[in-house]
Amino acid sequence: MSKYILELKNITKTFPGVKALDNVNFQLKAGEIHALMGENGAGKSTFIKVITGVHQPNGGEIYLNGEKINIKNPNDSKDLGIAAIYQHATSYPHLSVTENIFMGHEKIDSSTKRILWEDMHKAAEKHLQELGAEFDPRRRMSTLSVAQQQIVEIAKAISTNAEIIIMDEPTASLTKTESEDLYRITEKLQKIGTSIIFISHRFEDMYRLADRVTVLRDSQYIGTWGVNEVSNKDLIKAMVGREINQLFPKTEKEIGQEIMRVENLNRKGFFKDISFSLKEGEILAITGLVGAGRTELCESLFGLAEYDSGKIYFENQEVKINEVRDAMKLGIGYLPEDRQEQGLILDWELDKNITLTALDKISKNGWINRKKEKSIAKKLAEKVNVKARSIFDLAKQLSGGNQQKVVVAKLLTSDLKVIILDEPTKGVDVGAKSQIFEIMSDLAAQGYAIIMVSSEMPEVLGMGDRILVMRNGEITAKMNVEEADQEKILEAAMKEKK
Amino acid sequence: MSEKSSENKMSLERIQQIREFSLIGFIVILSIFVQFRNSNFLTMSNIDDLLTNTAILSILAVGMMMVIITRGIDLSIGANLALSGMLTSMLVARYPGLHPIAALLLGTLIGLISGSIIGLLVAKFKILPIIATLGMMNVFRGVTFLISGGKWVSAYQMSDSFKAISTGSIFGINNLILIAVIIYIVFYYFINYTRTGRKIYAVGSSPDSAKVSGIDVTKITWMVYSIMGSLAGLSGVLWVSKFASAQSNTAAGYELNVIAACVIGGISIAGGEGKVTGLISGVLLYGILENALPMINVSPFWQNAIQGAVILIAVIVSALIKRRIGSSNKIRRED
Amino acid sequence: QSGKYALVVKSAGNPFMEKVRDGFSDAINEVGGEVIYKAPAEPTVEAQIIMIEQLITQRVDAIAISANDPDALQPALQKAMNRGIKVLSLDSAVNPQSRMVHVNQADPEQIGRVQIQGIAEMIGYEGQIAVLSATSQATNQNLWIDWMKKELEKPEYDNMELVKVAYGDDLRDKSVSETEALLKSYPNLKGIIAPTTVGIAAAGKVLTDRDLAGEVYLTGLGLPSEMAEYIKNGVCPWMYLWNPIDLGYLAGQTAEALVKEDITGAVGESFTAGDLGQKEVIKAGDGTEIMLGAPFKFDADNIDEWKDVY
Amino acid sequence: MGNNFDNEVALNREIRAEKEFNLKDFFFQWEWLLLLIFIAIHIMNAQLSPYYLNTYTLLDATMTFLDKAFIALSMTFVIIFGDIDISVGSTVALSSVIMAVLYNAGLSMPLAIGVCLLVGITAGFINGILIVKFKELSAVIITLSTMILYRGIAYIILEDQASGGFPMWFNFLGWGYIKTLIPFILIVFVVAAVIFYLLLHKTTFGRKVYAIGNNDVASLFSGVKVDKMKIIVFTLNGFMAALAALFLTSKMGSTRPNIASGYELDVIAMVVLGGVSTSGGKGKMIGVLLSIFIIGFLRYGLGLVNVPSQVILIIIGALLIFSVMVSNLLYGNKSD
Ligand SMILES: Nc1ncnc2c1ncn2[C@@H]1O[C@H](COP(=O)(O)OP(=O)(O)OP(=O)(O)O)[C@@H](O)[C@H]1O
Ligand SMILES: Nc1ncnc2c1ncn2[C@@H]1O[C@H](COP(=O)(O)OP(=O)(O)OP(=O)(O)O)[C@@H](O)[C@H]1O
Ligand SMILES: [Mg+2]
Ligand SMILES: [Mg+2]
Repeated sequence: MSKYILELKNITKTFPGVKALDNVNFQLKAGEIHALMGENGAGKSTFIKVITGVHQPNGGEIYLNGEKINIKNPNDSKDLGIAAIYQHATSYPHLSVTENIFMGHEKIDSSTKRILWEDMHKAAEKHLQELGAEFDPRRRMSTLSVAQQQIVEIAKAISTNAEIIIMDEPTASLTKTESEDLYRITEKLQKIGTSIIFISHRFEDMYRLADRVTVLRDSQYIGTWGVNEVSNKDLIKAMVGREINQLFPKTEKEIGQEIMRVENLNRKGFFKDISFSLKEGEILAITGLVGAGRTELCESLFGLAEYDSGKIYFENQEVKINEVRDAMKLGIGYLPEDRQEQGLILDWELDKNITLTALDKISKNGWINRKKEKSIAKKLAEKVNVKARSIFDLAKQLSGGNQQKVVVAKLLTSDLKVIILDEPTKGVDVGAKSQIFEIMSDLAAQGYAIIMVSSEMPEVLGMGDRILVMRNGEITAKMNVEEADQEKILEAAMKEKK
Repeated sequence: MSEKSSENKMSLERIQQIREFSLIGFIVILSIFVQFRNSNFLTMSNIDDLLTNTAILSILAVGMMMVIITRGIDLSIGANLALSGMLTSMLVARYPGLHPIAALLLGTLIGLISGSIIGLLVAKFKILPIIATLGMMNVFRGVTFLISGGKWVSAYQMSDSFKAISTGSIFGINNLILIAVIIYIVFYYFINYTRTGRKIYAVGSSPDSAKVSGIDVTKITWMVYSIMGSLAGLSGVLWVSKFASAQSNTAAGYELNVIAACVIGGISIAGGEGKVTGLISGVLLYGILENALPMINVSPFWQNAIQGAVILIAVIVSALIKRRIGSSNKIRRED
Repeated sequence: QSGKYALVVKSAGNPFMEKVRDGFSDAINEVGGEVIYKAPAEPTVEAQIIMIEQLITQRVDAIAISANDPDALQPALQKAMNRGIKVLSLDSAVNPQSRMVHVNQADPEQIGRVQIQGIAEMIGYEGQIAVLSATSQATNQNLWIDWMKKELEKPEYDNMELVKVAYGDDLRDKSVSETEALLKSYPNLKGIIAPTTVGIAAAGKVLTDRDLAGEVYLTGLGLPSEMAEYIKNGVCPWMYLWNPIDLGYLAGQTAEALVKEDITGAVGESFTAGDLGQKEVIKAGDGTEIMLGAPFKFDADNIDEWKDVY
Repeated sequence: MGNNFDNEVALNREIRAEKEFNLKDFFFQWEWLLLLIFIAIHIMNAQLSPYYLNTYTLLDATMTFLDKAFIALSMTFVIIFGDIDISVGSTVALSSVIMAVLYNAGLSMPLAIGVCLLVGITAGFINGILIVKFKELSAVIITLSTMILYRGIAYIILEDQASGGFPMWFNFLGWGYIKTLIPFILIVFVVAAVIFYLLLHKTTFGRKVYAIGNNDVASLFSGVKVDKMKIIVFTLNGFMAALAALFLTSKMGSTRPNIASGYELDVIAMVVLGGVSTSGGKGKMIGVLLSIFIIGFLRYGLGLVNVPSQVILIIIGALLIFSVMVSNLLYGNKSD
């Protein structure tokens, strides 16, 4: 009857003080893959939560197969054949993978209502295999890596046999190869008739998968295009509202003296024999597949986890980094991988978040000077260009990209020499990404040495001066950016040893 | 690859099993030690006493386990138990003909009502469990004082059939043990093999996730406190029947014993974690301590300290074992 | 002449104390005074201190207290006495510095000795006996147990042996497991003395459940209502307690006498305690007391008339 | 945030750094509600008892609850961590018993007091170390064990005995007045309250406590020494318990192993009614102070008109629930 399987008209959703969706329209054709794009905070996640019944819209209508429907809670949408993979993991860390996949729609014996565990484990194993994952479904969710957890989320959506699957930034924590797996699965789903809404900040994803793309900006519907009908430049302009000339703004700079040197660093079970050196003004990109041990390396460099053996030299002096304070005293800053869990105190105002790393600076004999605190916070928030009303906004009110900028601002409170950035652009929109890169280049030009962990090839090639590739806890290649290309890096990242 | 996955397969279940084994090992060592000091310890009759005396604690512990899994706590169970025990026994004193089953149901019902009030406060009004149950503990206790008017209900006022609830036996097994076993079987099945049971874990493991995946967190929370209340009510009847006396300060502070048994049994206060099998060993260890200390002639002044030390050692040892397994598991992943 | 007379007891919800209160009220009502009854929810001395402060603020004329600790109330009660309030203790005494006089339900020596005499008679002066007490730091109980031990030194008890003093902490569950442990650890046990109401009832229950009537005997101090069942079924042929109504009445009369300044609590004084007749202040340790009388013996013949009273 | 941003000039946007005064936000605070309850209780008490509204009575009343209140000050820090310490009652008993025993063994009183405080510090320090070393165990279970253990040690030391006979001047702590009017304990408490207020709200120490309570991982990543902070706070809590022990012991003139039982729940109730959430990260010292005086005066006032203690129990329980319920309804539950 209708040519759209799902249609939303004039959806409006306000949160106290925030209008997250303003008269948004959207149409999903049966069997298509539809990309939803837009800046951080544009309202994408809110939009899908309206579809799945997590949020109730303040106005507007939803039609499924031409019929007006009313989705009051997540169960309704599940019953209607809609499944979603949310942006922030919705897993149960204490439970097994199987249970995470089947929670709420467990396989039960039709007469006794008894849960059939063995059947479920088998089915889960099958779903995981389809996704190219090798881990056992009896494992506890919390023992999985971020990427593995993401795969479980996907398996969860598939297991409901939904007609419409919504994926909110599923590739954000995946590397290239894993993303490929995901593409394959998505296409397979499309082939059997599933309609898919796909949210991503990666253009790559969109071009590879989507048939059509809808853009939201500042809570408003901007437009829908066929992916092949619209130019990259126009799309960016639609999303950001301005033109971005340079995504990787590498400025001229001077690479100075060696500031840090790592020799044969080992941590049993995580990484071994890591050696590299780092110079002032240099951006050292560390890449590799998920699970290569990059985060663990960073954590040891920052004193969060002890290394077993090896040496670290800082300004040609051997140093021992036992705890975070040691690293901070040396002038090392760390931007963690998970900004919500590790980087921010979500219930706090921006100013307190920003100054948490620099309490010594805003206090005298332990007494906090609020005036000084506010002025430092304001200065830094403006420096990284956070989109906020005031420094008293709560961190949790910001969108992902802006939250990331606040974490960057936290780093800048200290007198740093070395900055370690772990996946700094994960889940960050193009606009914010370019700003973060701009800040990075700026810092490098000012003489800061930067270690950037990233799984994104263009980023690594675009921003890095030198590139380290890790595989299974070891460095498998070191190269200058001039001599690097995608193939070389991939080969080193996937090289089978033994 | 298959080798790797079979190794991984062990991780979740293995950790918990080994933890339980370590606790059981601890129990065995303790038992042997006590047996050495008093040869009456491992006799049938003493084991029977031990189980009978632990039955009520164990029933309460099942309820508490579910509450704790949802990240809650219930400090009101002692007061709830006293209230339903008192009301039921006052009724029994007035109507001696009351059938024991009716008394049990009545006590359970009173407990259910009390528990569902707490559930309402926690689930609907979002009052933190520790506050809601602390407040209601006072209220229940006060109400019990008031309705009893400071009087106790004594053995001679209770009908024989009522007292027989806890002294009687079927197939030579004391009713209390039997009731506890039935409750354990029912809840083992409920927790592990029904959807509602699994939702308890989901709510405790991540309330936010539960909410977005359509689990009615409010309902589950409410249910859990209502079950806890019902079990406390049932225990109230069993208690007054067992001791043939109802006082208004019955079981004061008993909630701490129950919580202690739960945590020894590996129920994590942070929620989401805990198994019935683990709980059984926790309850057993607690019961043995209560039973054994009087039997080995330690000075009464030492009993507290020994009990505290044993609990501390038990939880620390099991934490260390868990940690050991956890870390070797991680290293194993490397190759 | 009216006045405010306060009665502070160990804790709320204790039937014995409710009857003391009745007797106390009777005495005070005779002179048209006002009775203030205070019972803390938990039997702690901290709560009693607060209550005493509140009574001082209310400017009562007399405070009669059954103390949760003999010494810890001293500063509070001395403050009360400094403000002109007459202070006496009953049931469970405070130390002599904290009171003007103590109303003693029965002589501790007598209580201790009579229980040994009772159990000896029951078991035929031969065999092992044990004591099941309240908490290990209950002063009353400890004093009685000391007198029990002294009584046992007499030659007629040569064939009796006190094997253990166990503590049930006045908790039902603990008292039960302690009793069970006694029975198991001492299979030849002949008698149990439980000088505490919760303990004796718990022991009575255990002996009843195990059908040990006639094999292991029980006596001690208990509430008639709690013990009626076990006295009638023979587990506890008899036991002792004093009359709480009389105790309360005597305390009330004493309080009045103090307030009227008929007595000051010095040795040798005497006054008319209403229905109880002439009473004399006698020396007790460093302090003084007024004695109610001998403990009352409850047995199968008289228990029915008492079980509904308290 | 809406549409009021012009994206063309989005770069280097100005971010405000002055707080707008918002009347609604200002009055919409839990502490105001507490203040209302506080006033209501005084009005009620004054209506009920002719003895109540009187400087002496009011000042004297504070003597009845301030000993526990000392612990509430430091317990506030513990609960802001999202932890809990239920061993404080036992710590009071243990430090008091050791002090008394040592004094009676010939130690001078000032030294015995020093030892008392040291015992409290040690007990708290042990709690802290265990909590930091065994993170998987949660503070509840650890302090539950030490609660039983510490009291157990007190029993081993003093068995069924009381110990006392302190010098006269020691009496002053619990019973003394300054200028025959103001209780000494009140003055000490006010000083302590000011110190704790400043510590929590004006120093980096307090800031770090809040940070850890909100997100300990992020705090660690930001260079806060989480473990050290926890040990310090638990040690402080032990110290405050020992301080309370001094006042309580003085009040009783002697001590026993069973004193201060049930203190932990009273203290936790004070802190929680004060608006400090047991899930951590939230709460103000002012709220705790108000709640200390609310509960204290309510208890005292009802006791003054001889309301049976079981009824007081019900009232306190209902007040606890009612006030939290009102705050949830008024201010909404943050997590929802
Ligand atoms: N529960 C909530 N309460 C209040 N405001 C909210 C809530 N959820 C989202 N918002 C606000 O709504 C707006 C849209 O947020 P949303 O998460 O939908 O953005 P998004 O497009 O998914 O961004 P990103 O790409 O960073 O994920 C933001 O300003 C956000 O702060
Ligand atoms: N849940 C886990 N259980 C056991 N070991 C793990 C776990 N997660 C990570 N590891 C170990 O740590 C190593 C690195 O994992 P991690 O995924 O954090 O690496 P990474 O290179 O930082 O990847 P990412 O791209 O996700 O940041 C793994 O090879 C593995 O040995
Ligand atoms: Mg989003
Ligand atoms: Mg990583």
